[in-house]
Amino acid sequence: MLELHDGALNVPEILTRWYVQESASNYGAYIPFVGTVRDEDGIEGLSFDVYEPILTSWFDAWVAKAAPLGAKLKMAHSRGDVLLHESSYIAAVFSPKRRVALETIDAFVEDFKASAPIWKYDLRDGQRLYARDRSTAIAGAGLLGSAQ
Amino acid sequence: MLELHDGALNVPEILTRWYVQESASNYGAYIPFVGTVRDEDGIEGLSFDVYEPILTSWFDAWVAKAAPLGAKLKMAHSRGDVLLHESSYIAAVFSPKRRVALETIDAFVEDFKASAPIWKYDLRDGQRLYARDRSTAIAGAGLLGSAQ
Amino acid sequence: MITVEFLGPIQKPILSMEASTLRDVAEVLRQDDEMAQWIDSCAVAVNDTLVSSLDTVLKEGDKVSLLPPVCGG
Amino acid sequence: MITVEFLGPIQKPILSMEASTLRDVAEVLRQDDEMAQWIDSCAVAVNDTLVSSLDTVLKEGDKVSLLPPVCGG
Repeated sequence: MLELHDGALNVPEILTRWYVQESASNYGAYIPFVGTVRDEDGIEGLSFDVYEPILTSWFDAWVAKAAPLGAKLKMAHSRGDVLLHESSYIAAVFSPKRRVALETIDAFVEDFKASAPIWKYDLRDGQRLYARDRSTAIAGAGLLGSAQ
Repeated sequence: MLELHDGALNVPEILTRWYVQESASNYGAYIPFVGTVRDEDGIEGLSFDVYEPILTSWFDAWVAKAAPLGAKLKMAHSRGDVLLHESSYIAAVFSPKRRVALETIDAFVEDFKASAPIWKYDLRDGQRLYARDRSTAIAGAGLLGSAQ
Repeated sequence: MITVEFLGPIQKPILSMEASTLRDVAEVLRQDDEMAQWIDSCAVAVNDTLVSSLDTVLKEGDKVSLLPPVCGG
Repeated sequence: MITVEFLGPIQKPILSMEASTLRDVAEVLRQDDEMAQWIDSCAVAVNDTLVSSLDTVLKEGDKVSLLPPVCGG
């Protein structure tokens, strides 16, 4: 399940809803990762653009990769503005066993940071400034500039 | 913070309370690990004995180890009976950065399984049977049997 | 005709052009001064699937998307 | 006198004995048939701190605890 929300995530509602949804699924481990906007470098908050078609196919590929391990993935992300100390991201894994859960949440979150088509902006003085220096080129980027 | 509860944990309450407690602490990542009793091998549930003095010193040592990384740890565990699909264990890490959070939750949960003075019993036919085959001798065990 | 769209922070309206492979798109965009700061760091999707070859064949109505460096979370 | 307590699944009441080091405790427990199944898998704490040497010195009132294999979670 992939959810996009306008503005900050309601973390207690989402963590609880997912826990209850899987309460009879016989998973032994549930690990959510919650990402929260830090007060740093004088920003007022962050803002996000999400490109949903590719995010969905990226997420679906992860669901397919986790299934043979017996693991289930869920994810929620914000669109638009998220202020300081509000949360913009939850990724979660459910699995029968803890090793699979611990390894999957790590790999899933890291690949999310490297690959998910979401762009982050700093909010400063009412402006929305692309956080280029903290952004990562997607694997294979530069194709159009290369002299093949 | 280390909490011991009689019977199953109220997971939504605990996950929410911890999230709210740290909502102004400027952590960027919150990762709880929730352990739930699986329906397997015909058990009716699990039951736990906890030896609190050594559990507390084990936990305090982890808090001290996490502090220089900027990470904060919390843990809740059940005493007594926990039925199928109920949860008995939550470990959580808060940290400014995701790598520290992901690595710390993994190491914390694994060391918990290997070292925390908690004993697990299967509930079957109203009996409480020590789960010896799933238990791990604490590092250094066997001292009294060794011929030093 | 195919369309080229620019995602996230790239402030550029959708382009329409004739192109039979992604190489044709690359040739146009390399001439575009606005794209100079982006072209080496963008990933490319055709109809919402990431692609890795300039020889990718394009047909009438295809959508090419340029994805600049990402930072979700 | 020191006391020896058995934690978790070891169904054995607290013992009291004279002992000047953990080696003295080991000698007593090795004679105890009830302990045969446990002694090689138990960790040992003195006053709630895990110890790793039989030469650990014990003094009047010390508490020795035996911790069988654990499984929290």
